Amino acid sequence: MDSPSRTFERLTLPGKVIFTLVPILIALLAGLVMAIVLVGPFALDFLSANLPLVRFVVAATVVLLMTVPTAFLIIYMEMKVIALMNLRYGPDRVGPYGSLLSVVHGLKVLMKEDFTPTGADGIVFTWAPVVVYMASVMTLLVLPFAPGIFGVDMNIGLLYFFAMGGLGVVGLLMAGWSSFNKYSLIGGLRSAAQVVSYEIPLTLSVVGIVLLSGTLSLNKITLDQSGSLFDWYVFKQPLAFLIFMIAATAEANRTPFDLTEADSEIVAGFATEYSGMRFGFFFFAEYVNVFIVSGLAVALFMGGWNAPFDWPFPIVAQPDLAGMGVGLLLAIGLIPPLAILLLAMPFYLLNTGLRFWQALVIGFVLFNVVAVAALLGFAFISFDWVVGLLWFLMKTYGFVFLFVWMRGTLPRVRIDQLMGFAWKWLLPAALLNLFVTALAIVLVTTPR
Amino acid sequence: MDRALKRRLEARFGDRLLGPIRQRHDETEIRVAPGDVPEVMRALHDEPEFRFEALMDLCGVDTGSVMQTVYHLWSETTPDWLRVVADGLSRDDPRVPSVTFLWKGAEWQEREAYDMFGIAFEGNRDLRRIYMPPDYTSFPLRKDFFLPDDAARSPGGGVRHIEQAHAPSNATVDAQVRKAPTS
Amino acid sequence: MSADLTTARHASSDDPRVMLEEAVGVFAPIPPYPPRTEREAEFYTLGDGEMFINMGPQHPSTHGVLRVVLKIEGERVVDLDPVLGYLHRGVEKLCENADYHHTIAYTDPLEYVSALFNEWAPVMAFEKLMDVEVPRRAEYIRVLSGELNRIASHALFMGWMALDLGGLTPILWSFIERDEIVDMLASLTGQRMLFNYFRIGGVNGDLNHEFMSRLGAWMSKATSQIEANQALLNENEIFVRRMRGLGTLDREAAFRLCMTGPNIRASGVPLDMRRAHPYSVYPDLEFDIPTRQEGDCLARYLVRLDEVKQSIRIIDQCLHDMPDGPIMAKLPRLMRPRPGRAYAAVEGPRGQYATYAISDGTDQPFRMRIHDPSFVHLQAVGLLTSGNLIADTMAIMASLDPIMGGVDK
Amino acid sequence: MSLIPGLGLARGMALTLRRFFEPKVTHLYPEIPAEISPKFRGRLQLLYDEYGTLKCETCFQCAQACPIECIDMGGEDTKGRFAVHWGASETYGERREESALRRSGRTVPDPAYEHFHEIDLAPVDAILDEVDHDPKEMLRILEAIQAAYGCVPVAALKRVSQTTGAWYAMLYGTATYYDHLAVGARDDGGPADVAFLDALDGALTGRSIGDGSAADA
Repeated sequence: MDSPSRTFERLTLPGKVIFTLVPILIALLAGLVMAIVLVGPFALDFLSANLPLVRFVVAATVVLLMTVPTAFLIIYMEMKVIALMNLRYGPDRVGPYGSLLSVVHGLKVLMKEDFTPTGADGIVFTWAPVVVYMASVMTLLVLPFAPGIFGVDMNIGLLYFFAMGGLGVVGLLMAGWSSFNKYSLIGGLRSAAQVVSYEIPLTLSVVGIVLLSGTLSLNKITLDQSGSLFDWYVFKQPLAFLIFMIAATAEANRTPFDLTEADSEIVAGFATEYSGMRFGFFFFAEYVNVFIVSGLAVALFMGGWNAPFDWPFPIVAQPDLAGMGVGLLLAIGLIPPLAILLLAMPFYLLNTGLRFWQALVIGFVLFNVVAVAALLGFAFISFDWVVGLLWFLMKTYGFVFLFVWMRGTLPRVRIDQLMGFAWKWLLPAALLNLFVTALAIVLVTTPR
Repeated sequence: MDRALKRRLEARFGDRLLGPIRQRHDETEIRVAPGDVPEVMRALHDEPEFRFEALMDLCGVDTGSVMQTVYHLWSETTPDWLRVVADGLSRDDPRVPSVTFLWKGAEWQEREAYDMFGIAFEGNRDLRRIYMPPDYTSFPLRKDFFLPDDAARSPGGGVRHIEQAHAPSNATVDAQVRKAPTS
Repeated sequence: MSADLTTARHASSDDPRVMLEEAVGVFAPIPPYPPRTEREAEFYTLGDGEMFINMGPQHPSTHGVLRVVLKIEGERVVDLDPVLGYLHRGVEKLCENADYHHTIAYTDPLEYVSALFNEWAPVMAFEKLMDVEVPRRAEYIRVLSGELNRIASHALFMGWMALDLGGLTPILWSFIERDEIVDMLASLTGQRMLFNYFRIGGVNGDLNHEFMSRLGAWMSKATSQIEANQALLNENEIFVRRMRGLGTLDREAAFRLCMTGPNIRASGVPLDMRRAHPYSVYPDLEFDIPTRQEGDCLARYLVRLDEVKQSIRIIDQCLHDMPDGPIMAKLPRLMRPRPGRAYAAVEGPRGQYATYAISDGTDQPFRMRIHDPSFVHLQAVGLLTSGNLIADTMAIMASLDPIMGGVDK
Repeated sequence: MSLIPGLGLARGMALTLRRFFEPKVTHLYPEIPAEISPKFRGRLQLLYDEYGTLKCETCFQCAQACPIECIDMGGEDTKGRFAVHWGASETYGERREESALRRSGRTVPDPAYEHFHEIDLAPVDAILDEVDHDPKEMLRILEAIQAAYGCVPVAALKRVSQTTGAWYAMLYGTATYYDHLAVGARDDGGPADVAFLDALDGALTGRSIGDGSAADA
């Protein structure tokens, strides 16, 4: 007789996996069932009593998870777009058209040594990237992506947004101060001066919108712009839009205002001494900042998730699923096999070299593609938020492209020009815009 | 060759020149004593018949017996280069007045000549080594300097690191001092 | 920051902050020996609120391995002290130990951006020593390839200028421009960068079909391509505002600083060796010497752009006037010029490249002085920068266009 | 700068956007190898024939021609085959070991020849000037030297080698091959081996060799 260990060793690899996993899965499932039975009712009661909290936790998790692919996408976009403008090909080896290169970058950053330089203030040095990253992630919470798709509809959303955006400077200052490096120090101080200066025209430029819409909630401001294309605030507040874009570029530390990490002057600014995933956090935060600044511009000026024009052919598909009864079951059971067969047939008949099961696999893949497309189309037609999200992302990435495009074109400004521009030009212009807007509102709304 | 320039130079500096003015191709060469360099240079720079405004090159030369500093000047008044050679600096303690009072740009060239030949330019505010490390002791372009890794000259010595400091006045080194190449 | 980095070490040796700085082993720019000169003592003494910052030798925008110690007060540069020698190879000494032909291979990599001019000056000096008459065809080929190299060098200058000001794109467009020229020269000379093409008494090889076809294809589009690229910077408000009025040098100061080349021409002095001391076949060619009166960084940039157009004119004339004939003078195999001295200067893309050669009658030069314009121009950075901002240091340094290979020799 | 502020920036942005759609110029290197001009002087490689035999005959002509002595034929590659040592001129610029110098055909001050008498080289120079330092006239030069001195002194051979650029070994071989040329006969007596040992001793203790009179400069 073989001992149990010998028996296990004689199994194939899939056998071993199944043999190991099945008991574990059964145990976990049993535990889950037990947990649901025991604490389920209380948990449900608790959750239903605190729905806003649940919403917040879910939103925070989603937002935190969302930042990573967003940053990856924007990093790839930046590499590729600037490369194409430079008449290069850019990334083209990893993945289709090099699209996985930023993922590889992320992995590389994870694997690199994460060291603290001699003489640095360890605690501040370690927490600085976290502060920067959290500041940019927390701003995402109030961004209205689509009707009903937002973290929290705060009535002081805009204020919260700017407050959290300003918090990032603290992290940059911490990084600059704790790195024990003069380049980092200069970078940190530059970022403090720059962000604090540009915060003022940035905030003042949107006060006109607040006056027009009468609310600070980003969701309500977006709703206020629904209707036609000309309800967008960019047409009512063009000067404010210009000021906002310039100031937002400075807020996000992007070219031509990327003085905090001016590589030709102060090596990498506050990030000079950082390596590994700490640097990765700075890196991610920068690109998430680009995304949220673009998102804010869209929400405030470009109508948020509102479509620029009405869909000319209104299709309303509201299939009465419950009314179909047994037919639904039949449809679910019959349509997939029939469709797979139908899609597989041409390949099997036309290509004699193909076995039947191979044709079936092709058919299955094709069916999945078709089904997903159909589902998306159905969602697009029947749910508002899918359309809204699509429009929002399209506009936002349009702005991201604009930022990348500017980076590919413009040289950097000097620090005195930067500050002079903020205080001598942008601030008076923002005040003028605010004054004119207020005057117009008073003139229009005052009963004659 | 600009004969008129030669006449002008002879008329102006006749007694100060060491030896005759030589001319070859588009070059005119005068030799002066090191002490006369400031006056001669100022005259060449300021006086309207010369107006040698641009100092094109400044270098040191070790002839094996004496040191020289060589200045190449350019002027709009003549198509020739004017070469002023401050001749006869002693090899043990070469000293020559600096021309930085006329050309600020000569500062680094004088530093280079100091670094390579040990010529002290009196009046240069910043006369320190420019290429070699500060703790370097010898002057590489002198003719008694030998390449430390020159195995042909140092039997059994092998290849030494080129940055190794060594003093040419050292007794063991003296035996291998390289003389000026001759025909 | 844990330790106060703004403390000078000379201040007091028992200062705990200084001791900490030494204990953690952080590199301090203050030299560990007593000051050697008046100027060094003055520079390495900190005033109130000033600090040193050490830039290079591994800094992204010091054009090689230059180290600059900046004394700054906030963002303002009070003074700076360039430290050279990180790329010093002792080429002059090596040339004294090589025979006349071999020196060309040593002077070639001095300034790797415009290697042909580094060959041209010594070759001309040796020809003077030997009293060699260079065939006219060889002179035309030299001028042709030299002007091509000048355009390649200026193209790179434009890109670097923009890169030091933070623009990412122009450097890559410049490299496209340069690549075409460099490929062309590779088919003429056999190498892309360190050509080793000029010989005493002529050139290494005659024009060939591949070179001519590449040159023809490039000439047909060169002007339009260069002008298209310029639109990115010349009209850019950010670029122009940063460059205008920065680092201004007037005529007298330019002469005092021994400037040559485009840097002095930007101050209104039409000093160009090709006209001031005509050599080769330049007297027969028609071209203008572009000058500007302003003397600031923008003028230095624009003068170089204008020079590119003049170079294209010269190339055009060279192609039309190129005579037939030999490309090498008849020379003995081993050169032993009679004792004498020769000074030869050529106008390179950065200024005057000159060689002062002394022959003692042997087959090796007795003394070979190599004059490099970058070396002379780099010392102007300190004068032009003090009082400006850190970012201006880069702009001024880039506008003077030093190449560290030439500076350090 | 244009009159309208921001127009220059907009033109620049338009230019980059146009370049965004233009065809790219990057060489896709591993897929499409670079076009190398027939004149290109690249890395040196020794050729092997189809039987795997080295074609190089070790004639050292390449090493002699190399101006900075970056070619050293003494190398072997990782498979134990002969190879060319090559390197950047900067690294190999300082190669001045005697062997490297001699291989490259350069003049090497050699203590081993010191025991041969210093002779008046003026006749040699006259002969060389007559034939324009042409190494192809080797036999004529050597015969003339034989006629002038009554023998072919080694110092004269060295002189011929230095000035014509001919390899010393070739000269020595030529001179010793012909019976009518007497190489290295000494004027005054004394056993050559003793003098040789003296010279070797001098070389090993690092005695100075040069005949330094100052240059006229």
